[in-house]
Amino acid sequence: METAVDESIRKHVRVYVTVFIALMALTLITVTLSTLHLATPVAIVVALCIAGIKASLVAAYFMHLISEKKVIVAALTLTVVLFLVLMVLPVSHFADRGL
Amino acid sequence: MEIPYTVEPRPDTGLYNAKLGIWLFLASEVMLFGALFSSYVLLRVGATTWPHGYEHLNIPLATVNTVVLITSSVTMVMSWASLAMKNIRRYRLYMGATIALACVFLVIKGFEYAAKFEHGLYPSASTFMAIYFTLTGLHGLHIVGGVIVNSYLLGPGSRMWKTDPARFTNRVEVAGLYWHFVDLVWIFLFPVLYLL
Amino acid sequence: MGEFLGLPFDASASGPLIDRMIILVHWLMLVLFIGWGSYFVYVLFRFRKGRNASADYRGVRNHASSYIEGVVAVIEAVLLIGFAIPLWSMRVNDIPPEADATVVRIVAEQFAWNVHYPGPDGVFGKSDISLITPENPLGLDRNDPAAKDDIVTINQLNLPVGKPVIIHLSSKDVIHSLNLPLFRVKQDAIPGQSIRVWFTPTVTTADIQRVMARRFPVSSSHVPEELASLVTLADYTGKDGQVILAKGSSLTDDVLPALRDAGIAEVTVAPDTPTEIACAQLCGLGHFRMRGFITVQTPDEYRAWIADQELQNAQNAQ
Amino acid sequence: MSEAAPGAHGVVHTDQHAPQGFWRTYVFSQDHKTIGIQYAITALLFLLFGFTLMMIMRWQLAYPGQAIPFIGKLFGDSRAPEGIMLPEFYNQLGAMHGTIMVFLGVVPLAVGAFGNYVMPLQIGAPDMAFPKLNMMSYWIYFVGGVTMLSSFLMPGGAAASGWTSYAPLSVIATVGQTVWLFGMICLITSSLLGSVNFITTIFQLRAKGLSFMRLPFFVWAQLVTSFLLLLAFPPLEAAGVLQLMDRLAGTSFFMPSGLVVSGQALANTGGGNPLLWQHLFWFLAHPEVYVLILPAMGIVAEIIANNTRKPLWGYRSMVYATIFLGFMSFVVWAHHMFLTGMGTVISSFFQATTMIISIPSIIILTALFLSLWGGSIRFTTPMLFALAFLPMFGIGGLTGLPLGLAPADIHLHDTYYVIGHFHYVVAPGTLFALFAGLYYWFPKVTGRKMNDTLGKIHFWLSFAFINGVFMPMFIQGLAGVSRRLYDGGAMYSHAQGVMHLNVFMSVCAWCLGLAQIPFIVNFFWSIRKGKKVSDNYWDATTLDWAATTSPPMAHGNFSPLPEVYRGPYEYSVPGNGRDFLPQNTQAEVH
Ligand code: HEA
Ligand code: HEA
Ligand code: CUA
Ligand SMILES: [Cu+2]
Repeated sequence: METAVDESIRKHVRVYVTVFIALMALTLITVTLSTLHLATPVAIVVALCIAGIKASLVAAYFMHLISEKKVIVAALTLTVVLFLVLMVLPVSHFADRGL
Repeated sequence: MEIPYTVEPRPDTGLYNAKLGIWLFLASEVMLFGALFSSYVLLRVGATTWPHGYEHLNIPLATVNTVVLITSSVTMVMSWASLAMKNIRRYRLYMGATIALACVFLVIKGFEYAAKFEHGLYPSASTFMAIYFTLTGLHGLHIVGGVIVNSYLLGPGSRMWKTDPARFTNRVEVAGLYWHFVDLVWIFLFPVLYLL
Repeated sequence: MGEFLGLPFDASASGPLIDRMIILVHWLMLVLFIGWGSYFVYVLFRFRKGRNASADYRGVRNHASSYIEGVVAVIEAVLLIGFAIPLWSMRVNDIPPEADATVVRIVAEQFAWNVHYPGPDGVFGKSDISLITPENPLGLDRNDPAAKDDIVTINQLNLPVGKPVIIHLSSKDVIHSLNLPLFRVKQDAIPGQSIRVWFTPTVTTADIQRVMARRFPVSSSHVPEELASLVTLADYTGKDGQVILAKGSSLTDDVLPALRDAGIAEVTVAPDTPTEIACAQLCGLGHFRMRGFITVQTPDEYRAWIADQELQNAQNAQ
Repeated sequence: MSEAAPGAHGVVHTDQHAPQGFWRTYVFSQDHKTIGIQYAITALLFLLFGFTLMMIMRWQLAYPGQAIPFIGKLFGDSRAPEGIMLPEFYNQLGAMHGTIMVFLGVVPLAVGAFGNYVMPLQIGAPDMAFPKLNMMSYWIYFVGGVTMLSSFLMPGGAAASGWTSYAPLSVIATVGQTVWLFGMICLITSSLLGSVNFITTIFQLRAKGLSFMRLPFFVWAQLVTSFLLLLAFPPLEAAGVLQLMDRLAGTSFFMPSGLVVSGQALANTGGGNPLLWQHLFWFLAHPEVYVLILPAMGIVAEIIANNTRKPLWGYRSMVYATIFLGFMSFVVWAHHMFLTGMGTVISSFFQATTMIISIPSIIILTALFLSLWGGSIRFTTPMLFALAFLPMFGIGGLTGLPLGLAPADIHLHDTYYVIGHFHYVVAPGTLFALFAGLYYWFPKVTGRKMNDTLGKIHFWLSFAFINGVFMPMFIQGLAGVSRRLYDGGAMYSHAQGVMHLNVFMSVCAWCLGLAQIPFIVNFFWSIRKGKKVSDNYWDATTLDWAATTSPPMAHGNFSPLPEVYRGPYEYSVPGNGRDFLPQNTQAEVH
């Protein structure tokens, strides 16, 4: 029993190291891409995609979200939806102001 | 009467109290930073001109800081894993590293701020500077909070390892969740402020 | 229903449409209120403990309420899609061409309304905040050729009747709200933005005054309070030809005997300035007195007013 | 109130805590009941204070420019020279009335007090999940409240830009606004900690057998409310930080370029947007209004079930409606901003969501109305307040509809119609529900009941006068009278026809104040002298009534923890001897 736990933790540790390497690589990529001075819209999409991937890695593996309980996943889903509402707030502001 | 489920998970939710609590708190943090990001977008879209981050900010320093913070996230999760493997010494090592890295982050941030101030770039200089200082400042405060909590868990708080190891491990896990979140915010701040 | 709700006089073309919207919703509200209210009173009476000693575990068994809810939802949808959205779209999108309209700029400030007419050339002169002085609250650059004929007034908006008005609304300092209650127009004035509002005045201010006039029998000894703010629309003269109560003054208790002596039986009084600009957004300590005036005139009167303003401009320039 | 020391009422403690000192027991207590009582007392005092501010304002509205009698001279020359209120002071009173009533009065009473005291009992929990955090919530609230009050003493006085604090007015305001912002940040923090605690408690500490569909409706209301607080408050906190930066660090988040204030160009960089504040403010403040109403609905539901002696009709639909309402409340915020220059597409969206959100309210209200049918209605004091809630909320809610339709809002926006609308929901609505709750749970807290005669006097007088204050507001609003006017509109000719109502409304407001005397007397008298009653005075079914009366002031509400066998409102179950079946009785019904 004891060793089973240890074994699973060790497996975790291996995952952490892999994720760490991935995060470093992605950081390198996003910084390098930024030196290319891509057109702003492209740059935004690319940078946010990379950040999104990095953030998902952190959340999924470091924060164990990938194996987290239903309650938490549900609460976070709600939060993400409302976060998206916040993100469209500027859209709702500029969309069709009859200026 | 003791409060149940402080250590062992409640069967139907599968969670101990603090775990749910910290996730809810993080949900509110998502909305806090979400609102600030949303303000950033609204101001940027509405602005006639907006500087590229690299024109004003120091990308190499920020890249180093990104590396530092990501590393501290790894050491944080390793400190928890060490506890889960009942190795308090290794826990101390990793936790100490986490705190040290956080301090490195703050010091580098301090240099960055100082350089800006030297050039007369205060928050009032432009909307870009305003949002830069507000976002990084608030993030910095979160780091400071994390350092305080982690130092407690490294120092006086670790006495609990003797009396109630399971609960202590939970505490470290919860502190870790917070710490990863602070890292996660930076992962977005970095490109948004510096690279775009 | 409109009467019952006490909506103010309608002085613009879109006013009745807005009133209709308000009235329609209030019908819905009234029906719901009376319906549920009667049910409520009945139930309290019918199922009080004294009459119904033991309760029924299940209570209502049918699903009539679901239908009522459905009907309310449908009515709300009809109000929204059939009336509210088209009307809003008409108010904010169907702005008439500027060529066919009276175009003015209004810049709100603590605590006044600066009105800016482009003058005969139809072009607003440039303005610059560095030129702002107490005499030149808009910072209008009088050296700009387009500004030469511009007319600037404070708290006074003259408009010709029957022609659409387009207002470019903005603010110098904080948020204000241009409120023209009789025209059913309200629009926030937001610093940093210029927002267009439009409406078509349909009645002149003088006509509104006549409609709102109240007759007061001189035989009473006391002028009631609600008449105190009203003014006469004409001179009242005594037998000797002397003016007892001049046009535009308000009635007071002490002139009543003189009026009686002059054999005048009734005095007609009306609001002095029925068409006003009010500020509807808290803007500081003077919010309550940020009052302007609108004078809707016949086209001829309006032209005369413009000409008069031009004359004054020319005099000031010398 | 604090008579119930540990061990009183002969309760036997299985887990007796070591006796704790005065400070730990009564001041820095971690017990949810003590904290609930602390919240209740503090919030009631704030309510009284907020109301007093309004009673002073109503003098100026009724008799503009006349010296305030008796107390006028006390305010000093900077507020009311010769006892005549200055416009600045009027604006301070208005902003502080709104802020205090909403953030320091009603929410702390509805959530902090009732939620804290009743919710853990109703779910059969020994305490809140995080007792220390609970204590911190209260104290941070307290500090926030004191900060708010202290702003009256600042140079230039308290915040005066309305409870909405619209920028740029609030950014160029005097230092009182900074204090307001610090106070708000405390209150927000307190609410966030509180809501984390509430949600965790409800998910984690429910008694055995207490599934979600067996939760009393009050608990559901608290749960949804907590989610609203948790997720809607942070954007206001963000906005508060930005406004603080604008005020203290010279940034221009809410300040566009080219501002000229009293003839002077402002020395700010510009580039900000004043409407950003409004978006963030209303992103909180619309959910906030449902924070004001949901706990009230929860209280009313409990009391109606108990006093009709039958189950709530449509419990499930009420629960689903509440969840839906909570969710929708995040997507209607811009209906407060129709007149900021919105085009057709976006305004249509927000009008539609506003109409949609009225449906769940209608469902909840309908369920409560239908619950009365077939009941055996007892007109107890709490029931009177709960019943009055229904039509009063009805009026408030129905008058929300014209405001939600943008073209009608053109005429009604920022008039007294809006003031009437929301006061009907918060004052004779929520406030009445809170009174109902106070009368209802008083026996649980003190072991004594409040006097019925005084209670009924309190009810009927309050009912009459509160309508006298708010009903004429609709008339004034329809006539087009703006709100927040120092002289109540006396300057404007369009307001002349309805100005005379001001005196009537003010007199009603002052009488409403007097009508609270029976309540205050009753409240304090009953704590010491009220009639002693049994544990389950109202013959109720929920677990709060299974706990011993005045549950001891230490951790531990039940010994042992209860187990639940049935739904929350099993009243008048056919075949059962008594007309109520508590959730924790095992007895089978045939
Ligand atoms: C508890 C608080 C609360 C509640 C519940 C509501 C509920 C609603 N509110 Fe209100 N509102 C406020 C508090 C509240 N509001 C406040 C404080 C403001 C002003 C803020 C400020 O500017 O300072 C405001 C302002 C406000 C505005 C902005 C007005 C303006 O500034 O121009 C709007 C516009 O859409 C609106 C709409 C609504 C709607 C559609 C509902 C709906 O949810 C209502 C749904 C309910 C019903 C439809 C009732 C159903 C009842 C029956 C069917 C039964 C009837 C039976 C009998 C009467 C016997 N509200
Ligand atoms: C929850 C919110 C709430 C509540 C309950 C109230 C309650 C009341 N409000 Fe207020 N009000 C607001 C929120 C609220 N208000 C807001 C947000 C504004 C807008 C502010 C702005 O413009 O920015 C406003 C504005 C406002 C105005 C408009 C001012 C203006 O525009 O210039 C008026 C005018 O009459 C008014 C009146 C009243 C009255 C008479 C009550 C009465 O109903 C009060 C009744 C109170 C009691 C009956 C007290 C009960 C307490 C006790 C009995 C204590 C007992 C104590 C112990 C036992 C210890 N309010
Ligand atoms: Cu300008 Cu109010
Ligand atoms: Cu709202």
